[in-house]
Amino acid sequence: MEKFDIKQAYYLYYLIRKSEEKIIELYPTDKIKSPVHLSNGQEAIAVGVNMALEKEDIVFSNYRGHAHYIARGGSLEKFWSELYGKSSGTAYGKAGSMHLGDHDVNFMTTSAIVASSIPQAVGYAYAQKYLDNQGIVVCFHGDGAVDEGVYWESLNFAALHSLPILFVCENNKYAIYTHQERRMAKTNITEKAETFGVSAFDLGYASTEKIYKKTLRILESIKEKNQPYLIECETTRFMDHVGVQSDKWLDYRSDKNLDDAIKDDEIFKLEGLLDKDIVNDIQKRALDNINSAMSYAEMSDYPSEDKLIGDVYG
Amino acid sequence: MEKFDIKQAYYLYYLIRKSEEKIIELYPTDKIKSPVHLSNGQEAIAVGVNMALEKEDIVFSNYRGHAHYIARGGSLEKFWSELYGKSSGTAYGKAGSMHLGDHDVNFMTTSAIVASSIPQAVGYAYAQKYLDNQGIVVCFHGDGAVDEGVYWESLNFAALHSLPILFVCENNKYAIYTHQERRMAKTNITEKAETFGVSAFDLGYASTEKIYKKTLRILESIKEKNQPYLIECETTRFMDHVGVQSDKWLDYRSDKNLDDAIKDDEIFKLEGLLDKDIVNDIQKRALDNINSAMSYAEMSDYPSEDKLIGDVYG
Amino acid sequence: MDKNRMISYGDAIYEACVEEMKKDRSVIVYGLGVDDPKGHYGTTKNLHKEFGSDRCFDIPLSEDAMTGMGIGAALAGLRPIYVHQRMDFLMLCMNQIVNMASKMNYLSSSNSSVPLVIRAAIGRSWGQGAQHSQAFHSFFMHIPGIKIVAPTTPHDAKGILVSSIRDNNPVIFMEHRMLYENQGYVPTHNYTEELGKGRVIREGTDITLVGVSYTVVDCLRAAELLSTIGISAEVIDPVSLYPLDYNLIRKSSEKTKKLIVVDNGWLTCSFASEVISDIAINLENVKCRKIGYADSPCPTTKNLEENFYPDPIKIAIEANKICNIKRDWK
Amino acid sequence: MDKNRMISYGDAIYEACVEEMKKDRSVIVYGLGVDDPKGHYGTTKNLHKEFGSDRCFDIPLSEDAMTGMGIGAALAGLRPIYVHQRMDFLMLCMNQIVNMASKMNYLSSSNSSVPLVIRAAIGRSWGQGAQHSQAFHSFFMHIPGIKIVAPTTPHDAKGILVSSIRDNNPVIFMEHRMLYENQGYVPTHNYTEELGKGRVIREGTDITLVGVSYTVVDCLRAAELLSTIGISAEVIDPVSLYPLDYNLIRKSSEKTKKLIVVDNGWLTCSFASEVISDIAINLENVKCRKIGYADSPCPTTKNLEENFYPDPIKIAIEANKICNIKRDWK
Ligand SMILES: Cc1ncc(C[n+]2csc(CCOP(=O)(O)OP(=O)(O)O)c2C)c(N)n1
Ligand SMILES: Cc1ncc(C[n+]2csc(CCOP(=O)(O)OP(=O)(O)O)c2C)c(N)n1
Ligand SMILES: [Mg+2]
Ligand SMILES: [Mg+2]
Repeated sequence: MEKFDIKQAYYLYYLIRKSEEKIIELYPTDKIKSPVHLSNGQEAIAVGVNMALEKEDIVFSNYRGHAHYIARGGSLEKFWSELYGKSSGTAYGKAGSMHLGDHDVNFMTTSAIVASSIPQAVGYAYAQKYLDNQGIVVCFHGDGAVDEGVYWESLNFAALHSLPILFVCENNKYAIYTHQERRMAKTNITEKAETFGVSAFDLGYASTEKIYKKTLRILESIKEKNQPYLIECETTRFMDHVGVQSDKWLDYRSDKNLDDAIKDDEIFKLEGLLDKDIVNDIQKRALDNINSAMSYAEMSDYPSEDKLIGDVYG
Repeated sequence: MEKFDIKQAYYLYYLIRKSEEKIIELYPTDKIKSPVHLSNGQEAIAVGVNMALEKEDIVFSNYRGHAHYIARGGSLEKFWSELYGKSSGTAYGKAGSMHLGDHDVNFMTTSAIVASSIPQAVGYAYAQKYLDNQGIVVCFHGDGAVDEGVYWESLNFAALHSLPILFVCENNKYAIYTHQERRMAKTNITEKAETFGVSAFDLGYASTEKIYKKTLRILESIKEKNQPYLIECETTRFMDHVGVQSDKWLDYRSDKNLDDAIKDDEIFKLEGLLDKDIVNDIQKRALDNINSAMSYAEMSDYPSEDKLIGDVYG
Repeated sequence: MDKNRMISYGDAIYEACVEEMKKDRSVIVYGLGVDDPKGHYGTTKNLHKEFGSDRCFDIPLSEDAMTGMGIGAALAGLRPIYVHQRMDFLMLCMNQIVNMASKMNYLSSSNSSVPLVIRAAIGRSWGQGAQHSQAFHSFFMHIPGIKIVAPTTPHDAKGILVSSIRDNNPVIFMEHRMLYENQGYVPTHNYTEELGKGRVIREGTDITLVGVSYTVVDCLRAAELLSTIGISAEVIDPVSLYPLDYNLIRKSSEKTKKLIVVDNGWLTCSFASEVISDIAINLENVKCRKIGYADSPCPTTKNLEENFYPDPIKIAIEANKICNIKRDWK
Repeated sequence: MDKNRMISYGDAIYEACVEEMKKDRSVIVYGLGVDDPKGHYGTTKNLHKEFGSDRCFDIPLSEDAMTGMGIGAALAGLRPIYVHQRMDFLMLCMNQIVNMASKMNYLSSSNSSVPLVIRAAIGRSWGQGAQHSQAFHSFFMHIPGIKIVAPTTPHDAKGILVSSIRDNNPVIFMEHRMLYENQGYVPTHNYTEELGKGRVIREGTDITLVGVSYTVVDCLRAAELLSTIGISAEVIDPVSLYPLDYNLIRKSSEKTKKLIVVDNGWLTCSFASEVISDIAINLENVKCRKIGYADSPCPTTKNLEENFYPDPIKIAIEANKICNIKRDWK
């Protein structure tokens, strides 16, 4: 079992948090050319899981993918350029925040249709097994995705073919403003998964370290036992579903829960585990990286007009 | 608890069996104008469940619906006319065997797309509850339908809204020629249903009487507790998936299982419970009814040409 | 009756809904977020409070089952309205719409009609990208047994929604995100608009422009531009796409002998193709053109997105070309 | 090379599949019943025995996930072929095809292509009814990022399937149940047909008939009938519907000045509308007509079903009418 690298965890956590804070800052200027679904509050899952991955593993995420992409080690230059709608982005700005994708880090193009990448992740895992490739597929999804029938079709197929895939359910309890209990007769996602043949663990509100360690162990099990797994992590979305505002004014979820979660912010816990000097160094490094990526994006060109009808066919 | 009316059960069973045997006999003449999916071997479920229903209950079935329609007390004249493609059928012959439907007996138009009537049944149940109507919805489906994601979406919604619906899974183990174990990582349909909030019972290979009694009890529970239920009945399809032949020659399922099932035929068990005279009477009555319905159908007209584009809009 | 009562397209939809819900207890509304604080651009706002949570309710993310559920409820005599935040999500509902809803009346020889309304918004607006901006009216026009409407004005939005709710068939009610805020005259009383009737919303003599939903607005602006160089464009809002008021478009095209269909979607096998083929079959010597989305998914970045969509200038340039009048804008 | 080697359409498909599976281990085949004793009209028969059950496998009834699965496998470098017993079932796959497969290449700036073939059979034949007989080529033509082919002859079936498998894009391969038994010359060697190239399969001078899949056969028979009254019909088989060989149809229409498109589906917003609108936009004075399914779901009973479909006689009568030659069949 590898040791948990707190510095690296804090670096990634801080990098994600500050990147999204920059987005919040910048958003009113309209320089960012797409809707954004922020991960604030949910970063522990992205950081913990991604730190456990190998280079050859493959990540499927969704429209709420900033944290996953950054934690995966994606290029900040491409990330910011894509948000700016620039040709130096992951896809010339044609994809935007909702469709990040980068082959350099095995980060698959994300979708804004809930649950629609999940069967793709399963198919990718089928190919990995068929081709005898090493990489394991990791598929992040929300609790809302679990409502979709395709989710259960996908789990069944993954179990039927004993595929090397880890599903990671980021349960922030909400699909937009609708609580899980208003959507599911039973909210026992892991129990359901077990009856479909996927071994599943509910980690509750877990620390980055716990998520990291559990993921490591499960990845080993996947390799040994050749079977799919699911982990469910509870978490809290700090901001509105989409956009850069708090959604407290909508008064649809109890303030207390949200306030408690914000008070309980994992980023401060990680920070508390490190010397002040180290924290300062890490913060500086992260901010430098963000700033230079943003300048790079600022200075990049918009895509040329011919890009509109380029790439339609491969 | 109402007593099980063996005579009525045998009458319905015999009526269904002989109707389908007539179809087999007639099929080579090409008088029947559509593919047929026979229920031979599976009749106990149709008879047991339907005998427990009240007039106001609503039945959803599928393309393998002859037994359900006849057991529900549907008109043999309309049934045969529809198979003959005649204007006196349930839908002028435009529907055919795969799409039987008859409002007179609350038998909803069936679909040839697997599982596609299931959410409709749930919606009907929603309306029944909303309108404070008495009738409970009964939804027959195969084990193949359970593979579809929409099945789980439907169960979830039924449980979430505590709807008055009974799902009846006719598990003949096959979807066409594919065994359940080749399609499902876990074949525990009732366990899955329970995790989705639907109380479920696996009756195994049950007699008509057992199915009848269990259905009666569950219908009472539905009324009392206002919640959906599922019963799963194991059964064996005697014939090919579609058409009027045996499918033994395809050699995809063990002959022994099929032979045992045919030897174990419920119709002889019911017959054995009755006096010979009564059996003769019932058989004669059933055959008379079938024969007169067939003559009626024979003599009816084909639909007029304007029926082609009639009924497209309501 | 206040002839000057201006309300928004979104409010017109809300009003139609409330009026019908008051008149008829069988009308229910459901969809993702319909009872949330935003109430789908205000169109469903607080309906659950006014009519109860069994008449207006949120649902799980289960588009396939929820479409079937609505069909089933309609078969039982309700008149459900299923609201979608984006038309793109209808791709998850195609089996129930195409294979089921459209065929129930036929297969039941008119015993089981499906009075279901499916509201769906075209999501276009800044940066919505490839999966939140699509319009699929051409799909639904293709399928017998379905009706589809696409009102542009608040007035038609109200009247045609009332008619759609009362219609005994599955009706796709196509909205457009960029129309919700548009203001227009809407009577306070309850009224209907006939499905299958279009409108000439601007008269002209030189060329006929036919739009769909938001592109009707584009056509009107193009007509303004064209008028400055002396070209008189007639603009048609079909309102209802199926049934479609072919006669109205034929009459106008017969008069102007020039037709541009500005579709609100891709062009191959489209509404635009349909209208032009109808003209080609039934009239002679009408010059026809189509304009629509670029032949690509919708890009997110602004400068490409602008080129992706039709706009008044593109329309006016094309119109000028086929009118062949050698004048030019300065 | 045996110039007289006649094999069936079904066998031609089988042959293309086997050849490509032998050449390229990344080609896999899956779908309901592909490894069952009947092997989808023989087209997949025993592939699982020849190539192993990881290269040819049966699946659960989960069309939505199984489409996404194929896309995912394609993203990982495989070339999956997903086989459907009926095209109607594609309505369950629309989200993955329209919202996902068609957009992956674009959204990944060509890093993630989707070399997936989706084979789907139009189920027409006696009594298949409303849900087992539909054709949806017009839907797929509408969506950028998807290709769709519909071969009619065994020769094209083989060549265009080979090309479809090698193509780096999602290709819908539309088959027709009434074609599987048809015999035709098919070379033994491995060859390709270019997607986007159509064929004049019968030359003529008076009128152009364009079919799709099985209606090409209807057109050929109609041409025979017409020849007996001295009308010379040119028959075009587009083979590939998107990309479509517009030029071929234009050239023929320019020559004959008369065009009937006989679609294999409903007519509103259809392939037929598309072709005729293209002619209307690009040529002058071509008389155009469309023929297709009746404007209803497909009825089961024989006498109505016969009227539902286009047939050689209907086509010939329409052709005779627009050729305006005052001769008649006895
Ligand atoms: C198929 C589909 N239905 C509805 C939507 C609208 N929508 C976008 S995000 C979202 C909530 C999804 O919730 P969850 O899966 O829990 O992810 P979260 O946003 O909480 O991270 C919804 C309903 C969509 N994009 N796709
Ligand atoms: C959505 C869909 N997929 C595939 C088919 C083809 N098909 C027809 S019946 C059938 C088997 C269904 O099995 P099951 O639900 O167990 O019912 P059974 O026929 O055994 O009664 C299949 C795969 C279909 N009609 N619809
Ligand atoms: Mg969530
Ligand atoms: Mg079965």
